[in-house]
Amino acid sequence: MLIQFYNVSKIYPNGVKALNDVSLKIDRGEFVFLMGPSGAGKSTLIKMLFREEIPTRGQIFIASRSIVRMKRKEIPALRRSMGIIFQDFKLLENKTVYENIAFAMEVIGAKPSDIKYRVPELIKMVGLKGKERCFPGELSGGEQQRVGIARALANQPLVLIADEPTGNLDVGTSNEIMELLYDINRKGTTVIMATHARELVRHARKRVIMLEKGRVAGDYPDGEFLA
Amino acid sequence: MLIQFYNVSKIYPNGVKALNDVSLKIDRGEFVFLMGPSGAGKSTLIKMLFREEIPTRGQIFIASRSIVRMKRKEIPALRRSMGIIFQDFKLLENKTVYENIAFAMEVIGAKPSDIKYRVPELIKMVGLKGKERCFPGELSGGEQQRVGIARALANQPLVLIADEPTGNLDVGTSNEIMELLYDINRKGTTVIMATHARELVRHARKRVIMLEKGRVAGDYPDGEFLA
Amino acid sequence: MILRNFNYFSREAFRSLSRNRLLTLATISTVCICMLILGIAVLITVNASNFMQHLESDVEIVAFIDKSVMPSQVQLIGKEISTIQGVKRVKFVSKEEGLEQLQEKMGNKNLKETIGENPLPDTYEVQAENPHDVPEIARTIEKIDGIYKVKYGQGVVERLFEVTKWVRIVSITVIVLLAFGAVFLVATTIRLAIFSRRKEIYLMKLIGATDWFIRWPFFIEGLVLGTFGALVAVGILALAYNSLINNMQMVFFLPLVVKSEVINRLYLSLVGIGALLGIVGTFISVNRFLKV
Amino acid sequence: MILRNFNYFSREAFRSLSRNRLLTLATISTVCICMLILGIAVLITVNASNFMQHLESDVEIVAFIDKSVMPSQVQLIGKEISTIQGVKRVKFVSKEEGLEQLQEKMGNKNLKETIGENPLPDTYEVQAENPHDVPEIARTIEKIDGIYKVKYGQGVVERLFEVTKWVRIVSITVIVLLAFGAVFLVATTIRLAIFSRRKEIYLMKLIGATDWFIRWPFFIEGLVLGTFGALVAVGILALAYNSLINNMQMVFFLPLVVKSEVINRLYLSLVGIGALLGIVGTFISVNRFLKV
Ligand SMILES: Nc1ncnc2c1ncn2[C@@H]1O[C@H](COP(=O)(O)OP(=O)(O)OP(=O)(O)O)[C@@H](O)[C@H]1O
Ligand SMILES: Nc1ncnc2c1ncn2[C@@H]1O[C@H](COP(=O)(O)OP(=O)(O)OP(=O)(O)O)[C@@H](O)[C@H]1O
Ligand SMILES: [Mg+2]
Ligand SMILES: [Mg+2]
Repeated sequence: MLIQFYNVSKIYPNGVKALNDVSLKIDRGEFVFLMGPSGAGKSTLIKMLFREEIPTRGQIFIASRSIVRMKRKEIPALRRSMGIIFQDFKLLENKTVYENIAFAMEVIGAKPSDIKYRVPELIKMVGLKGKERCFPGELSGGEQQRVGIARALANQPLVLIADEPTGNLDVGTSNEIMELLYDINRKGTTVIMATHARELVRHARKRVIMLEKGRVAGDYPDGEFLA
Repeated sequence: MLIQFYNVSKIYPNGVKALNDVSLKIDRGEFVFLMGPSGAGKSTLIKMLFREEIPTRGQIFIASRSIVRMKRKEIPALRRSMGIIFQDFKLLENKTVYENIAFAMEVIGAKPSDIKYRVPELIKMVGLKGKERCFPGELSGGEQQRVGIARALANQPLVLIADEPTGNLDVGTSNEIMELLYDINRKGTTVIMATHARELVRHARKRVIMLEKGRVAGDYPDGEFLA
Repeated sequence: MILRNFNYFSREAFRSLSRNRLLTLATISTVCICMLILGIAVLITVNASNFMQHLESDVEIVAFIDKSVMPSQVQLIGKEISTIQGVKRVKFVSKEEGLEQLQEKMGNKNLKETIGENPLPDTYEVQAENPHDVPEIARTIEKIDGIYKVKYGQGVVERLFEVTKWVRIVSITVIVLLAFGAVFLVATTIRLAIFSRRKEIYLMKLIGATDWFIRWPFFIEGLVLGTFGALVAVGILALAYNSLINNMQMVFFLPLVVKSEVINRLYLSLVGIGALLGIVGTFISVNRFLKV
Repeated sequence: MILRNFNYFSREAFRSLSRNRLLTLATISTVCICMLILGIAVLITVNASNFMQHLESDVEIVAFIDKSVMPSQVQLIGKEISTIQGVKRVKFVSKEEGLEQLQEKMGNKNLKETIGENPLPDTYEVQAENPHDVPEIARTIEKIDGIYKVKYGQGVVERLFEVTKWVRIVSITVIVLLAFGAVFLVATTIRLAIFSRRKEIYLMKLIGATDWFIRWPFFIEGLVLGTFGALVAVGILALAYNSLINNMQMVFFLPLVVKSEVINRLYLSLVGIGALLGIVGTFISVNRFLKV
């Protein structure tokens, strides 16, 4: 799915200008890192992709459909075409690891047999075997993060949005997770990932968009980001 | 304050063995990194220092007082001698940035005049000037983390406990925060910091305790950790 | 497909009921107490109104027959009275019986002897189908030839009707107010329960769940909680009322209402209200948090 | 130091009241509705019991004096009756007055003429201080020489007392039950409100706050919410009851209770209960989450 931002600005109700005239285009199947200092507007930009926030000014198109003018009823379909890894995990506290991941599939109406097959596979992929029956409160920070990752990958989404997905992970686990993301990207999923992990970005040699104070401060094509 | 662990094991109610026979000693004024893969038991070890969790077996002494046998009434005093940065921030959602930091000082009975002087200083130190009146829900991930850091530093604690304090921060901000920690350490505060940021640990040249599957897998004195 | 969803929704609902134990208990007990209060109020009202009917049906008309009227004509008058619309029963009390009643009342054993001639008139005692028609019927009777006076406790009867009217007004007002109160209390509890799960709802929406996908399990929960709470209330009410009936018959001179249609309809209504409250309360509260 | 803390605690409390608007509204309205229900129940009971006192005080004893008794002795008997403990008023009704009353009742204008001699006895009508003493007093009067019979509506009076006794029992039971219900409902709401802030409490404890440091602002909140909710209820109650008093005096023959001591005591109690519920409910609920 093609993602287009045209002169997008976001001013939060309290007056904070989080994004300032951002224009950018992300092609189908791209892998894009979103970087920038804390408070630069990465999460804000990401939240607009799945319409958690609406631009104050400007237009956003996803697969040529305007997100700003989208009707309330169309929003669930938009979100279901995406996999989202949240910066603060956003796990359902009353559901176990298994149920949290299964929920994402239930939402799109997946068959129970598919769920039964897919969820354990995902749990194994993110290295949480044995934790299926744990509640999020019984997991370590990194384990919670990986549940969020597994959930986002569950439906093999067209677009994967990852907000700081490795912030609580050690280098080893982090690399494994990145492999999963590259893998899903190779299969055609567009991946947009906000991160602070320079090392990781440098090795990835993918496109990097730099945000600073709400503006695009740099857009480096594959392999050109070396900072 | 001297911190001693004697053969500490922790088995959570659901049967997970998070720590397994851990013994270690941290001297007054030391700066210690706690490293290890996700789920190794870093947070568990840290939670025992301020008695959020109690060991299943073994003994912990802080300033020669057993934490295990400590009476309920003595716990607040223990916690007030410490500054704690939580992995999941744990900010009061109904309080503004200013109030969150002030709260830590109100808890120890600080004078209002001291609070009025100290809080803006702290806010400036962590780079959140202008965000005083924001609620945590109106902050970016990294900004929330810095509120948590400011709160932990507020009372110039004897022991500073930091669980992954830079997980949501960019390299620049991260380095500034580390400077604050080194600084408070130089003034005599013991600092114990769990982190995944290898780069940062390598540069710090401080003592590193490696945890793996709940066991101490290595204890490297200042400057000897080079992995 | 629909069946699958139904299975899924109810599984979700019951899972959440058992995991949010505090919320479950709070809602059930609130519904239960509200339905108990409502039920007790209705039972009291039903019994009070039953009691008042007894009081009212005691009211009767006494028609005094002129001395000059022939005995044959007296019978005709009786017939005429009994054809009046709304008259239930007509009883002839001859002057002799009247005198005996008076003597009985005075306790004067030789009243009959002391007075020469019986000064009392023959009377008809008339009962109305509906006590409230008594004044109207009395006026009709009064117009009959040969009747020189009609008594039915004028004044007292109006007072009685005034009282029963007010008791009815007050009971209905109280029950309506209580019903509103119950609705409000249950709605508040449900709203608080759902408020404490607002992040869950928010998150579900972010993941792409449709409004109905989120609502259904909540509805089923609301239905279960409301119904169950009301059932507990009805159970308590039925136990208490039955034991009251069993013990009271000896103590209390006036029987409690036992007509099972009335009581059962009350019990059914309470369960119905509970269920409805559970669903509607949930609907309104969930909607508040669906706007994401 | 204590003053400083008090300032801090109340500032915290009011800040939290205004920021947790849903919880504030929910608690206030629950307290308000519960106190309204309780207040209405008490008002109804007070008025019912007032009404029953009227009914009961209508009960009087009629003592029939033997014909053979001399007029001078009749007076002595009257004196004797009035010395009986519990007698409030004694009224002599001569046989002539009695006849007139009978004639009036019969509607027979020439009753006096038709009967030669007046067959009725002289009577004393006796009222008791406390209607419940009537049977006892009647028995005492019966023993007096020259009294051949005593009537006080035996049977009916016992029925009346039975009814009033039951009305009282039912009202007290209902009020006690309602009070329990109100306590429970308010406690549940407070518990839910505090449940949704459990993480806040947990976090405060982790930072090193003592139990009392956390409790105080919650207490003040509970006090404010309870008191305010009850005040609103009392306001509504007072308005409604006063307008009822003003409009009813014309319609209703029996005055509503207006004794301001009774009503004011009720209002004060309601506010007191509200405040107490707010504090105690908070105390119990907060404690549950302090064990960290
Ligand atoms: N809900 C909100 N209301 C008001 N201001 C907000 C809100 N969310 C974010 N902001 C502000 O908008 C700016 C951008 O926030 P954003 O979360 O996009 O930053 P970020 O790039 O994700 O930072 P981080 O790396 O720390 O997560 C920040 O200054 C933040 O304080
Ligand atoms: N409350 C709990 N109940 C049960 N198990 C728990 C609980 N908290 C942690 N665990 C388990 O204990 C182990 C250690 O967890 P801990 O949080 O100490 O890890 P960690 O080293 O901090 O990891 P991370 O780097 O991911 O934060 C993990 O396997 C985790 O699943
Ligand atoms: Mg962010
Ligand atoms: Mg951890």
